[in-house]
Amino acid sequence: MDKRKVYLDNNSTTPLDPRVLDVMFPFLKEKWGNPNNIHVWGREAREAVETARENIKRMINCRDGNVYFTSGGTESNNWALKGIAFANIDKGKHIITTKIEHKCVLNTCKWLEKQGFEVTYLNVDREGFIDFDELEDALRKDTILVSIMLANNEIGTLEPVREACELVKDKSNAYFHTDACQAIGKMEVDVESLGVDLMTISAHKFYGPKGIGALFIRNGVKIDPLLHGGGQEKNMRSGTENVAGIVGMGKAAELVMKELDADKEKLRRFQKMIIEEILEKVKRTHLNGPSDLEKRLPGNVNFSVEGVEGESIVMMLDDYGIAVSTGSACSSKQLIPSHVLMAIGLKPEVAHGSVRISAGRFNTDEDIAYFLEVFPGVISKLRSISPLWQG
Amino acid sequence: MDKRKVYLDNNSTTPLDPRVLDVMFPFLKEKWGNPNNIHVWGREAREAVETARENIKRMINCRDGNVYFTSGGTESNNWALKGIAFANIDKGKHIITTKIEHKCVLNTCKWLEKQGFEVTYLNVDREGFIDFDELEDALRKDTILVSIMLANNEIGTLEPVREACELVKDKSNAYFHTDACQAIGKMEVDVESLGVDLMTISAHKFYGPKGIGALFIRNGVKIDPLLHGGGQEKNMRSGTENVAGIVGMGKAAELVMKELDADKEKLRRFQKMIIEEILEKVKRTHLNGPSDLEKRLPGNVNFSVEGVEGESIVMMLDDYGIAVSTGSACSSKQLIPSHVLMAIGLKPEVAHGSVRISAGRFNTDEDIAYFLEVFPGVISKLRSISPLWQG
Amino acid sequence: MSELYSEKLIEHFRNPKNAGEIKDADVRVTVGNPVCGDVMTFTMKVRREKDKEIIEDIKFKTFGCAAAIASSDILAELAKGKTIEEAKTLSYKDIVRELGGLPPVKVHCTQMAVDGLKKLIEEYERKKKRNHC
Amino acid sequence: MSELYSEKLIEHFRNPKNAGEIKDADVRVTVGNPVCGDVMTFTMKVRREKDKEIIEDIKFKTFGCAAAIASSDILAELAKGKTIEEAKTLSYKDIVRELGGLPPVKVHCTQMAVDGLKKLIEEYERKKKRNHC
Ligand SMILES: Cc1ncc(COP(=O)(O)O)c(C=O)c1O
Ligand SMILES: Cc1ncc(COP(=O)(O)O)c(C=O)c1O
Repeated sequence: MDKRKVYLDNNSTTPLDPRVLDVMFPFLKEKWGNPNNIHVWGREAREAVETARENIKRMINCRDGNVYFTSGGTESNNWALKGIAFANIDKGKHIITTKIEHKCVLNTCKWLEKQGFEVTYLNVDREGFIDFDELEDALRKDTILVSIMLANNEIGTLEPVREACELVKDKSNAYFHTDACQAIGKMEVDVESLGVDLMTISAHKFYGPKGIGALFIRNGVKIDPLLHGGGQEKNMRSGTENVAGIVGMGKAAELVMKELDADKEKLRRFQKMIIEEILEKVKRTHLNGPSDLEKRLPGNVNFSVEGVEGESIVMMLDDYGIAVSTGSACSSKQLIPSHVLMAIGLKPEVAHGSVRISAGRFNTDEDIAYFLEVFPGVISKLRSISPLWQG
Repeated sequence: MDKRKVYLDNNSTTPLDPRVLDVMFPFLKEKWGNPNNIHVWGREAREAVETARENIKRMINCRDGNVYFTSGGTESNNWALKGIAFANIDKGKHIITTKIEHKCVLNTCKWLEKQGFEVTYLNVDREGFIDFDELEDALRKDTILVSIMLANNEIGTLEPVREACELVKDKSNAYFHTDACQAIGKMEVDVESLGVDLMTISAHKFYGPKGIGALFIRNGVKIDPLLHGGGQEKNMRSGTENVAGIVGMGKAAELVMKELDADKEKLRRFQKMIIEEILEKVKRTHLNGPSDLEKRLPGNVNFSVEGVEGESIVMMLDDYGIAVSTGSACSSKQLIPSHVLMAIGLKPEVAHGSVRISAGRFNTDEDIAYFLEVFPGVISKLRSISPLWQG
Repeated sequence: MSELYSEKLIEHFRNPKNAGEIKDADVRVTVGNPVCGDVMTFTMKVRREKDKEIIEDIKFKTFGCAAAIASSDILAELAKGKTIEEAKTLSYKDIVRELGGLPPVKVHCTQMAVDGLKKLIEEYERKKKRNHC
Repeated sequence: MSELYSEKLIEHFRNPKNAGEIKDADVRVTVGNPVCGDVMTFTMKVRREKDKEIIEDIKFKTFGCAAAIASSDILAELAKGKTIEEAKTLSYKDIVRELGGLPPVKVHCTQMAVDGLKKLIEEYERKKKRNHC
């Protein structure tokens, strides 16, 4: 008997849409040419790559710039930060970001600090929002880049990027970068209305393949490549193109353009059901991130459950075929609570009990019902063997 | 009627082996989990990634180090050079490489020079070989890295990496890196016998997918990551793993271990046939690269054909369904002759007439016969409209 | 060493046999700290047989990851039936072996369980001495 | 602008109609340089009709990439039948248009063909003047 399987970890990675696989397949099977070649194998690959690029540009309404393919969100973020930093040293060495960025932004900043750059990490409030006054105060003459994410991957906070970008443009000459990995596919993302100079995209967060992403760069932005070499991607990002991945990402973008409205409505509905029912049924459980769902990434839910540790929740749900995530991660000495949960002011012991439930395009009403049925029992069981729980 | 298609551009990219696609397919269709997750979707992905890694380690006889997955040869080379450079500044800022490395090594070096590093570019002789005396003279107290490729991608020169590495280890404290992109799958590559500290691999050169590669790093080597972030690949290379790509690369490695001997024998045979027959049939045509085939990458052939330009040869062969490459590349002002052909001392006008023919696993005797039948006529036709040819 | 949890670990985590509290325990100890993410409490009952002191039962309650819970359970299983002197020789390696390997980042969980046992025994011997005096 | 060669360009490259030399040409010129990778020679025959000078034929020989060869062929085609005065107004844009677009890095090839035509006309007019004197 096959166990029921319910995947609610779409903020971690999304299933590959079967329609995406269909268009990728020929580029793995017979059209494996290198787009840099001028013979027919190369030309058919080149055409496919450029068609995909056009789809992605359309999805984000890119009119004054280009998108360059990378190996994913991590590379795009590393590129944006290091590329701007090294290319604009003459203008300054100060960067501003937030305390709740993805590790690939934060650890890149840490490395840049070792190279002599200075980084300001903005605080966030209890729901994860930055403060405009603090941002304005942080801006300096030598600020070359501000990087603020569009949607937080753990607690779903939608940062006011458009307003932040306006403020930065108004008060400084810094470039503005946003990490839109989580937002794409779950809400409208329009680089013209946001006004950003650079934006990171990752295909496997919107039903495309893993190992492929892109960086949007506005015309006129001064940036060094991160990968130097043969001159692919107009000399901005070298390396033989991952053609099948690019084609898949292009198709995924096309599907987002078609289906975003329906997807979004569904994710909002599931999100609301989960939040309302769990908060009611499982006592001493708290919602992390915005409670106003209009300011929260559709489909994302994050709870702190008192008395139990997050990984144990994940592992116990796994026994029921349900996939979710936790912000609690083991290091070699101790459990490290999520830096995001710490930044919104949770106590470590509460942060340890966090669990993220994230719905996606392929979830059904039955999936949510099954989750809601199983979850309370799992928490009871874990609390019954917890020394921190006096039921 | 389908036109006959003969792909002889395997040094540019290789066909994806159908057996590789077979094992990748499930990781695109249903096993799309993120290997960083502890639930069952994550665990099945993690297992597949680690199995692939073991295959790759076995293929290169990695016993004292690890291989880390990257997005391809370009990233691995960028990582090796920049990672060593930034991590070892305290020991020195001098790097040695050769004039015939792939652009992703040379352009990375150019960028490092802008950051204050000093690079020595070794000369090569008319067949593309480095000179040991020149290497020894170039070594300095502050040399931190020597990077010399195993097999040149244009003219097939097999550099004496083992001996060069021995010399470097003997006379200095520098790390030794080799770019083995072209060698893997076409000849034995053993990091223990070579003695290198770092080695670059790219899957799409040995019948694996594009957009995936690896860097071998020996234990104890001090290197910075190039992509910082979530801590994947033991914190050496962050980013959600390209699981399907990794699985494909692992399978490709397995096939290399099984079939290398047969592949190599065949490539040597085809290589010999092409060289002998064309040199005889097409007058004023010259072989570039080593004439001793034992010192040449199996399957690689490179000719300079007097009186005609390389791209026009490629395009005319394309009309016959034959794919080859040229070292001649158009820039916005003029044709740029290959830096490799210039380094071996060709005159620009001769370098412009270069064509690379590279056989691979899937070529047949019929393919080679067809090529040999078509090629002389194509050259005659182009020479007949060339002002530089007085037939 | 494996990067993944073994089946055995997962089984001990999902269906621990020694979870709970011994009501009439001889000793009760707590190790770890909620701030660091792992807390284990152990209760132990000892019986005397001739001149031997045998661990009759150990139960645990654990707040922590799957490895921490499984380690607690395995520890109890390994210690039960052993004499106090025998139990003193148990090391985290015995737990790792019993679990059939463990991701390196999780080894500290087994150490914490062993620390719990050590503390149980110390506490037991301290009490015994007090009672003797 | 397209990143790829158009079908039209490829057709002109593969089956150029104007390749070769006019044996009894009025003028013959060479542009480009083998070191830079493109050399084009053109021969041209002009006929007088009333007071007009009409380009009766142009042929080329080209060493260069497909774009250079196709551009030479198109140039000849565009110039043929035009008067010298009309031919003077031809620009590289006409060739690009006729080819149905061109990768940006190849635009210099069309310019070289136009330079060839310019040189043909200059040479023709220089000769004419000399003959008149
Ligand atoms: C907000 C955010 N940024 C960046 C990344 C990294 O993207 P990738 O996994 O494609 O490297 C992720 C997901 O992992 C993410 O959620
Ligand atoms: C010798 C050599 N090094 C590096 C590369 C770059 O590898 P990739 O195309 O995977 O980035 C190539 C091929 O493109 C190569 O031939």
